[in-house]
Amino acid sequence: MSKKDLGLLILILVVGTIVAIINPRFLLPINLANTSNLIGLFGILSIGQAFVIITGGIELSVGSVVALLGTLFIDFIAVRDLDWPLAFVLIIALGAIIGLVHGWLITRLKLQPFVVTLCGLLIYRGVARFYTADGTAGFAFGQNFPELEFLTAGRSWGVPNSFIALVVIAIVMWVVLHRSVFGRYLYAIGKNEEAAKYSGIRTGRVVMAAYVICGVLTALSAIYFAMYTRSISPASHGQFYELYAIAAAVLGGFSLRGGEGSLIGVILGTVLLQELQNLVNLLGIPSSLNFAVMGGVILIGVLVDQQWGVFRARRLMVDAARKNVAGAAAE
Amino acid sequence: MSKKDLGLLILILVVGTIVAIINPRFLLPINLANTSNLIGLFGILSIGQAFVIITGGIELSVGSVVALLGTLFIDFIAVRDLDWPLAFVLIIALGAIIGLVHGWLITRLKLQPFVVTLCGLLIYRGVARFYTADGTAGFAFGQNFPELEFLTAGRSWGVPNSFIALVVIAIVMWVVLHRSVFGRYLYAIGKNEEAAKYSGIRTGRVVMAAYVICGVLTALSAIYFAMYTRSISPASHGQFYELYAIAAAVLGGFSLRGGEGSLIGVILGTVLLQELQNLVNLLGIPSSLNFAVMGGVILIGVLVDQQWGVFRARRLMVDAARKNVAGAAAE
Amino acid sequence: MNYSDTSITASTPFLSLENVRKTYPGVVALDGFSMEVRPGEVIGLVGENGAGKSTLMKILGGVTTPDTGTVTVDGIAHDGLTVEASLGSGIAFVHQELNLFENLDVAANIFFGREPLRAGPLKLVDRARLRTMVAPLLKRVGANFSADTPVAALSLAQQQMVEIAKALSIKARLVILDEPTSSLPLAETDKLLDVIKALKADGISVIFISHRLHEVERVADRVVVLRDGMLAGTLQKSAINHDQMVKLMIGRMLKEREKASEAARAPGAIALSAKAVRTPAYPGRPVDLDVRRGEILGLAGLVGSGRTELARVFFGIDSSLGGALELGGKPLVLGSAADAVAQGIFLVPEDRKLTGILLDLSIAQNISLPNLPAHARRSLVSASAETATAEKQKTNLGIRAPSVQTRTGTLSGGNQQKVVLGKWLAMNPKVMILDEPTRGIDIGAKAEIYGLMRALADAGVAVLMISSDMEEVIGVSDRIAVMHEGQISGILDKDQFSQENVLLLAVGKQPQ
Amino acid sequence: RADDKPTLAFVVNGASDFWKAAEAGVKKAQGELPDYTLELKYPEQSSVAIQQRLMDDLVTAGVKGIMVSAVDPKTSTDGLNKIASETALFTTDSDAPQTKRVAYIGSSNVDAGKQAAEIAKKAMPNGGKCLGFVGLLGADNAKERIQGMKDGLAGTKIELIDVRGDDIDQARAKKNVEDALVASPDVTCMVGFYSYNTPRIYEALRDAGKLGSITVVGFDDDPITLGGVKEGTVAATVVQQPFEWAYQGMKLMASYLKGDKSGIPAGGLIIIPTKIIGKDDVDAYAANLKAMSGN
Ligand SMILES: Nc1ncnc2c1ncn2[C@@H]1O[C@H](COP(=O)(O)OP(=O)(O)OP(=O)(O)O)[C@@H](O)[C@H]1O
Ligand SMILES: Nc1ncnc2c1ncn2[C@@H]1O[C@H](COP(=O)(O)OP(=O)(O)OP(=O)(O)O)[C@@H](O)[C@H]1O
Ligand SMILES: [Mg+2]
Ligand SMILES: [Mg+2]
Repeated sequence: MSKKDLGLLILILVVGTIVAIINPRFLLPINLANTSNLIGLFGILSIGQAFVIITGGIELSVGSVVALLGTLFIDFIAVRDLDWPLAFVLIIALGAIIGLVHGWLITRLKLQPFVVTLCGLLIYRGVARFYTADGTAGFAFGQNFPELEFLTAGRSWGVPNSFIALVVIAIVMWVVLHRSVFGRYLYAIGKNEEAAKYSGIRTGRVVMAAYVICGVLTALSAIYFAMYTRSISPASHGQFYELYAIAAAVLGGFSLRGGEGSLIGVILGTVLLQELQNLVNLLGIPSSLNFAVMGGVILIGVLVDQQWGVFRARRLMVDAARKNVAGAAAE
Repeated sequence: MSKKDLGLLILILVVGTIVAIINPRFLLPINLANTSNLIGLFGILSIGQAFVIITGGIELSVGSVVALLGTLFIDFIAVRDLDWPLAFVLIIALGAIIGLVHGWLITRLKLQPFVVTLCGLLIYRGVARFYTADGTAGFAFGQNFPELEFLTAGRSWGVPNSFIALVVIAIVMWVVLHRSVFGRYLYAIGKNEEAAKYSGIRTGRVVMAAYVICGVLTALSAIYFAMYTRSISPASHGQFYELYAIAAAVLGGFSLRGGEGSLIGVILGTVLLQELQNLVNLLGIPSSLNFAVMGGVILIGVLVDQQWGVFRARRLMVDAARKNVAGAAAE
Repeated sequence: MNYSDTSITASTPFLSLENVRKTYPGVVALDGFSMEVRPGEVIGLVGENGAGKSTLMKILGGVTTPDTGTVTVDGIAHDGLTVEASLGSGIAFVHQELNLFENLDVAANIFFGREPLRAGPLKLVDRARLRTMVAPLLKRVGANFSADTPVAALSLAQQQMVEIAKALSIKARLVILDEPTSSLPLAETDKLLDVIKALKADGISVIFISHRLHEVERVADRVVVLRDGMLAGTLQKSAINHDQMVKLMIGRMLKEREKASEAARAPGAIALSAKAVRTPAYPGRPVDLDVRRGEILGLAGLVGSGRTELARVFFGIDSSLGGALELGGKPLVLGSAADAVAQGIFLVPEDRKLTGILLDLSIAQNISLPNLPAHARRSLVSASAETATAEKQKTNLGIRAPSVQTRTGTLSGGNQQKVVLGKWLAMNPKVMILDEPTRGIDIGAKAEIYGLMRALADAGVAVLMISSDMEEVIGVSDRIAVMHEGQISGILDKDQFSQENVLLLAVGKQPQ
Repeated sequence: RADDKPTLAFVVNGASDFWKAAEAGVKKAQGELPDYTLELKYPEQSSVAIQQRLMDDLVTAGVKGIMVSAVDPKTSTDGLNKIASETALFTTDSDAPQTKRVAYIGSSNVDAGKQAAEIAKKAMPNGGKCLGFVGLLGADNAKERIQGMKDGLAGTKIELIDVRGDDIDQARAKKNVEDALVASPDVTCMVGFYSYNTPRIYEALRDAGKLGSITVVGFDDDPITLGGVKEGTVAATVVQQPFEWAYQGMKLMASYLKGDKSGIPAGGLIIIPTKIIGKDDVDAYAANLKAMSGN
C-alpha cells in the first residue's frame, strides 16, 4: 500500500470515527451493510473507469450506459421473459461491445476520448428514453427472481453480496493492473504512448482492451444498480455516475493525464465518497449540501495530497542541505 | 475563415435547408429570432469555455455557476431590491472571482483543471440550493425591470439583444484570441506550457486570465439565462450546460489537448447545436431523442472532420511524392 | 535461430537498403539511398543536420515506411518494416529523442515489451527474474543507479544510459544508436565505445550516428556519409579521418577552426554573479560563480553534477534555496523565467523538444515568442514584423527550411536547435546561457554556433556554455569552471586548459 | 442526539418550490406535536436510488415514521416494503397501493387532469387544439395528469395534440413554447402540467404578444400562474394542497404511532381534493397561501 493510499485510509477512519461519535448508529450493522452495498455498486463502476483513466483516457458515458443497460436488463427479464442468466450474458456482451466501439473510435479513428464518450453520454440515455418511450422499466408486482436477487441484492453472513463481488473483482483487477504485463503496458501507454508504440506494443489493442474492461464492469454494475432500484426511469437513472466514478479515481490518486494511480486507491476513493453521502444523511445535514460536501472533500483531499507532496519534497531538500552542511563542516 | 469553419458552416446551411423544406415555418422571422436568442445565450457561455479549452484546460463548473449566479442575481434584484446595475456589476465581479480562484488553484497550487472545476460543479450548485433552501428564485407577478429586460430579453429591429451582445463579444474576443499578444500566448501555452515558460511567458498569469475571462462570460450568460427563464430552481437550472459549451467548442474544432480552435468555430458550433434543438421541436421528433440527436451529430461532425483531415494529409503526401518522382525523372 | 552464429558467411549482408526514397511535404529526406550492413560491422553514419540520418534509422526501426525502395533483411525483401518486424529480425534502436516511461522503473523500461513471464494465462511479470536480467546490463553501461529507480528521478544522461542498456538487452543482430553520446560526458562515452567494441566482438552489427567525428573515427569499420538525403560517399576503415568525413558531409574542406589559444582577452566586468546559490538538486552545496562580460565561460562536469540545475536557477525556472544572485553588481531576484528574460538573461535549454521550442508553431512564431510585444502594435501581433525578424535569423543562422512559416516540428534536430538560438539572438542578451548548445548539431553548424558565441562575447555579452563535449569546452571557452557534485570544484584559466585538468576537477580532485 | 424525541420525516421526490407549502404544513404540525421532531427531507436528485438511500439512512438514524412522495412508486415496491417493515410508512403525492404502506394522503392526479379538462371546456366552448408542456414525460404524475385530461376531453371538440418534455430545464421549457408557437400556428390552448410550465407559457406568450388569444390552462400555484389567473390571461389553474397533505399527514402519523388508528380509512386512501382556482377565487387563495407560509 502506497503512502497516498495510507493517507486516504486514515482519512476514511478519522471521518468514520467522528461520525460514530456524533451518531453511534453509524456503526449499526445494518448501516454498514447498506453503505457497503453501495460501495460495491459504485466500486465496480469506478474500477472500470480507473482502467480507462490510467491510459490517459476518460469515459464520460458510464452513467448513461448504466441507464441503458439497466433498462434493457429489466426489460429482458421482466417483460420479454428471457432467462436471467441469458439476459445477464447479453448485457455484459453489450457492455463489451460499447467499450469496443469507444476503443475503436479512439484508437483507430483517433478521436479524443472526451469527445467520443461525451457523445456516448448523450446518445445512450436518449436511446434508453426512446426505448421506454420516456417511461419506466420495472418489475411487475410480485415478480421475483430468487437466485438473481440473492446474488445481486442478497447478503451472505450479513455482508452484501455486491460488496463481496467488488472484493473479488478488485483482487483480480489488482493482479491485472499491478502484476501483469497488460497492466504494465497500461501504465506505459498512459505516460508515453508514442514510446510504447516504438517498443513494439500494439498500443491500440491495449487501449481498446481498457475500454472493453470498463464497458464490461459498467455493464455489471448496471445490473447491480438495476436490481438495487428495481425500477429505472432512463431520464434520470445513473445521472452523474460518471462523475462519481471519476471522483473516486481522482481521490484515489489517479491522474487524468494518465499513467498514475493504484487499484487500492480507487476503492478507497469510492469508500470515502459513500461514507460522505452516508454522513450527510446521518448527521441531518440538508441534502442540498450533499454534493457540496462531496465537492469540498474532494478538493481538500486533492489539495492536501498535492501540498503534502510539495512539503515532503521541500523537507527532503532541507534535510539534504543540513546533512551536507554538517558534512562540509566536518571535513 | 478556415476550411474547418467553412465545412461547419456548410453543414449548418444544409441542415437548415432540409428543415426548411420539410417545415417552411423554420424560416419565419419569429423562429429565427427565438433561436438566435438562445444562440446568444449559449454562445456567450461557449466563448468563455473556449478560452479555457485553448489553454488545454477545461471548465466543468459553468452549469453550476449559471445556477448560482442566476439565483443570486434574481435574489438581489427581486428580493433584496438592489438596483439592477449594481446587481449586474456584483454578479460579473463574482464570476471573475470564481474564475480567479479556479485559475489560482490550477496555476499556483498545480491542481488539475478537471478536478478543480469538477469540485466547482458540485459545490456551486450545492451552495445555490442551500441558499434558496431547495426552493425557487423568481420574480413576483408583475415585477418589472424595463431597461434590464430590454437589454437582456428585448429585441432591436427584430433581432434579440442577446444575439447582438454575442456578436459584439465575439468580435472583441476574436481580436483578442486571433490577433493579440495575449491570444498568441494562449495558443502557445496550450501547445506546450513548459516551452512557453522557457520563452519567458508568465504562463501562470495568462492561464489565470483565461479562467477569469471564462468566469466573466459565464456570469454574463448567467444573467441572460436568469432573465430568460425569469425563475430558477437551482437543483436543475443550467444542468449540463458545461456539456453544451464543451460540445460547441469541440464541434467548432477545438482540441481538448489545447492549442487548437478558432472563435468562429465555437460560434458555429453553438449555432449548429441550437439548430438541432430547434429541429427536434419543429419536426415533431420525440423530446426524449433531443440529446441523442445532439450526440449523434457531434460524433458524426467530429468523425467527418477527422477523416477529412486524414484524407487531405494523405493526398498531400501522394502529391509530394508524385512531384518528387517527376522531378527525379526529369533530372 | 542462433543470432551469434556469424559463421555462415561473414560477407553476406545482414541487411541491405536499396534505392530508398522518403519524402515529407516540401522535403526529400532520403533520395535513392542504398547501403548494406554486414554481420559484426560497425558503421559510422554521419551527415549534416537534416541529411536524413534519423529518417533512415526510423525506416529500419519500422517507425516510418519509405515511399519507394526495398529493405532486405536476411534475404527477405520488405517494402517497409513494421516495428514488430524490425524487432523480430533483431534490430534494436536507440532513438535520438529519448523514449522512456518516467512512471516505470529502470528495469521495467529496459525490458519493456519483452518482460519475462511467469507460467499461466494471466501473463504475470516475473519480477525476480527481471531483476537478475537487468543487473549485468546496468553494469555493462556503467550505470550509477539501481534497477528499481524510477526513470523520473534520472538525469538526461542517465536516461540515455537506460536507453542503451535497453538496446543491449535485445538479443540484437543490429544495434542502431542515433546520437547516443549527444549528452554523455567523456567517461560515459568511453564506456559506450567499449560497449560497441564488445558488440562487434560478438558478431553484432552496429550503426552509430554521431556528430562527434572523433568518436566515429575510434570505433567505425566503415563510414557512410549522407548529404541531402543521398549517399555522399563511403569511407573504409583505413580511409576514415576527420577531414575526409567533413569534406564528404559538406562538400568542401572546413576552414581551419579559429585557434583557441589566441591572445587572452582582457576580462570584462562581472555580469552575472552567484553568491552561495543553492540549487534544489544539491541544496547542501552552495555555488559561487562569476560570469564576466565579453567572455565565454565553459561549465564542465560529469553526468548529474548539477550544471543544468544551476542554469535553471540562473534563468529563474527554479528558485535558489539560499544565497544571492547579482547582475552587473545589483541584486537580482528572479521569480520566473519571465523575470530573467526581462533582465536580458537567456537560456538555450538542453531538452529542445520539451522546453526549447514549440513544435507546433512556425519558425517565425517561435522566434518572436519571447519578445512578442515588440512585434505588436497596441497589443496586436504584426505578422510582417514577425516574418522580418525570423527571415533575418534564418539567414544569419542558416536554418534549413522551406520558409519561416514552416512548422518547427518538421525540422531536423539541428535546425530546431538553431531556431532556439535564433529566438534569443533576435533580442539583446546580457547573459546568454547555453546548455549543451551543440547537442545533435552537425560539424558545420557547430562551427557557426561557436562563431556566434564568440561574436556575442565580443559584443560584450557574458556567455555561459554548459557542455559535456571536452573538445568543445577546451576549444571554445575563455575560462572553464568545473562542477563536481553540485559545487564548483575549480576554475581553469586559458593557460591551465587540458583534458586532464578538467577531468581531475570533474571527479573532485585538484589539478597538479 | 441531544433530544431523544422520536422523529417523523416527510421525504419529497425532488427539490421544487411545490414542497414549500408542505414545509409550512410540517411546521404547523410541529407546533401541535411537541413530542415529536418533524423534518422535511429533499433527496439531492430525483432518482429512485438516491431517495431509497436517503430513506435507508433515515431508518438507520432511528426515524419512527416516514411519509414519502416516492419518485417511482409503481416499481419501488420492495424498497418501500423494506422501509415499511422498519418504520411506519405513509405515502403522499402519488400512491403505492401494492406496498405495506399504512395510508396514502394526497390528491388524485387523474382527477386533477380531469379538472384541467373542465377548465378547457369552459374556456373554449367551441373546441380547440391544445398543446401540453411537462418536465418529465415518463413520470407517473405527468402521465396521470395527461391521461386524466384526455379522459375529460373525450367526446368534446377539444383535443390534446402533443405534450413536449423539457427534462426540468426551464430554458428548454420556454423554448419549447416558443418553438410550438412557430411549429403549430393553429394551437388555441396550452397546458402547463408542471408548476413551472405555466409561468414559462405565460412569458413566452407575452413575448410573442399572444397573451389572451391563446387559452392557458395551468397546474399548481406559481406566483406568475396566479397572477395570470387574476389578470385573466390564464384561464384557471388546478391546485393541489401539499400544505394539507403535510399538516394532516404528520398529525395522522403521530396519532398512528401513539396507537390511535381511527384516522385511517379502510383502503388507506385519504384524498384531499384538488381545486380549480379561477379569477374569482384567486385573491382568497393567494391570501391563504401567504398566511400559511407567513407564520
Ligand atoms: N515528420 C516529418 N515531417 C516533415 N519533414 C520531416 C519529418 N521528419 C523529418 N523531416 C525532414 O526530413 C529531413 C531529414 O531529417 P532527419 O531527422 O532524418 O535528419 P538527421 O540527419 O537525423 O539530422 P540531425 O543530425 O539534425 O538529427 C529534414 O529536412 C527534416 O526536416
Ligand atoms: N527530475 C529529477 N528528479 C530527481 N533528481 C533529478 C531530476 N533531474 C535531475 N536530477 C538529479 O539532479 C542532479 C543534477 O542533474 P543535472 O541534470 O543538473 O546535471 P548536469 O550536470 O546538467 O548533468 P547532465 O549532463 O545530465 O546535464 C543529478 O544527480 C540528477 O540525478
Ligand atoms: Mg537526427
Ligand atoms: Mg544537464
